[in-house]
Amino acid sequence: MINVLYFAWVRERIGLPKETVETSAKTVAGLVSELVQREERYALAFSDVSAIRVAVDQELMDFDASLVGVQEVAFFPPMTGG
Amino acid sequence: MINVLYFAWVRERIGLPKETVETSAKTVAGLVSELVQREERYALAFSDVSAIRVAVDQELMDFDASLVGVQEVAFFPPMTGG
Amino acid sequence: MAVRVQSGDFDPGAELSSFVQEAASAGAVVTFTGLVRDIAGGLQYLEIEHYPAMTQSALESLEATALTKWKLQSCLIIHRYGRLNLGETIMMVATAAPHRAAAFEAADFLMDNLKSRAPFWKKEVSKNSETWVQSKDTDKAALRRWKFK
Amino acid sequence: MAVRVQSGDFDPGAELSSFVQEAASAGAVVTFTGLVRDIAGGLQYLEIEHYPAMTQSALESLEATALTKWKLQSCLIIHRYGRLNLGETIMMVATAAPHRAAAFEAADFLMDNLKSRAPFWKKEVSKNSETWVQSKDTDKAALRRWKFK
Repeated sequence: MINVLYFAWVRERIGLPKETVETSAKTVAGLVSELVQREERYALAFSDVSAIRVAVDQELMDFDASLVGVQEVAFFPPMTGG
Repeated sequence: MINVLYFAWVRERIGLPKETVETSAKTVAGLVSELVQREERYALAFSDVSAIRVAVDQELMDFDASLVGVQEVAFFPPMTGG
Repeated sequence: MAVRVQSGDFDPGAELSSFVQEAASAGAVVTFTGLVRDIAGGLQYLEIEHYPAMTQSALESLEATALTKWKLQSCLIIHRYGRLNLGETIMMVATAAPHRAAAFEAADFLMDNLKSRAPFWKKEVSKNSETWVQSKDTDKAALRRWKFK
Repeated sequence: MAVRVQSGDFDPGAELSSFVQEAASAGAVVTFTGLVRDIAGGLQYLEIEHYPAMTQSALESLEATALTKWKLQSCLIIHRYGRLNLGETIMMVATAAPHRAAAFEAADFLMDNLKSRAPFWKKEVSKNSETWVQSKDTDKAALRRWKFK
């Protein structure tokens, strides 16, 4: 069980800010593959992963990051603070 | 007749902030030559001209700057503002 | 040494006054202030989304890096979220160091990283549209500068 | 657009507050504040001499260059002279521009030129000595950067 969070237009496309996901994926990339197979809105949100950033337990990571022991994964567009 | 001004340690070595000088020098360098021949304190102040900056009518200039039509010449160490 | 993430507006001048008083032994203080401006015309307000569980720790880690790398005497990061009206302050950083080069460089570093590595997303809301601000290639290039150091 | 040469102390925070209000259409504001600090130990106060007939015009010309070169929306230079006590503000520059790179660069440019081209001379006064501050080679090197642009 992993908490999955979405922000900005990723959140808008998927239509929710947060959900709990039952997954057997070993990596972030594996989790994304599972999500896009669920519904069209996920496929749409993740259609260009180069436009998406990921944080694993609140740390910026690459898509090949491991999900072992992980509690929270967040997907969002490149940040635009400052 | 030119007003000659001295600042910081140049002023302290020469012992006055300002004087009016009757000169036939054509350039700043010529004026300096005249001044150092006057008295020991001038020679001391100008002993290393590489340590001295000059402004002619309130503009930073080189020592070869002309004195034609000039009203004010100022000598001082490298500036330390900011 | 302070990081503040808040929805309320703030006066960067009041922040600078306190910052200078606390950093009295530093010779050089640099601040950067970001303000909501209407570049394209028609902007009504800015909506900033953030990732609460991550924001504070991301900014604190950024501050810690700057403090160590430039031996700062003091450092301040304030960033707002929520609805921000035209002319209001978006964020501010302040750095205090013995010399100006360190204060300037650290502030520049904080800004580059805030733009590209802190979990904030800006949306521009105007009468007829809502647009997520896109990150700029210049921001990525700016960020890359710090990897060579 | 203001240049002030004054003997009285001032609050850089109050200056930033007014500056930001006037520069409301700018997105980015950078300030630099210089403070009297006691590096070596024993400093009692700083005495700053200047060249009154030249100072204002030198600073105005510096400001004009920065305004043009970086297309600033606004610019402020304040520099004190006379006796300055420990912890007091020596000077401040503020720049306002649409983007942060211009605001940072212009402030950096103003500082480098204030250090080496504005007619101020600092003397450090301690209990047993009075020492004219020497200009640093790093200041000259910093100034040289702007000739290549």
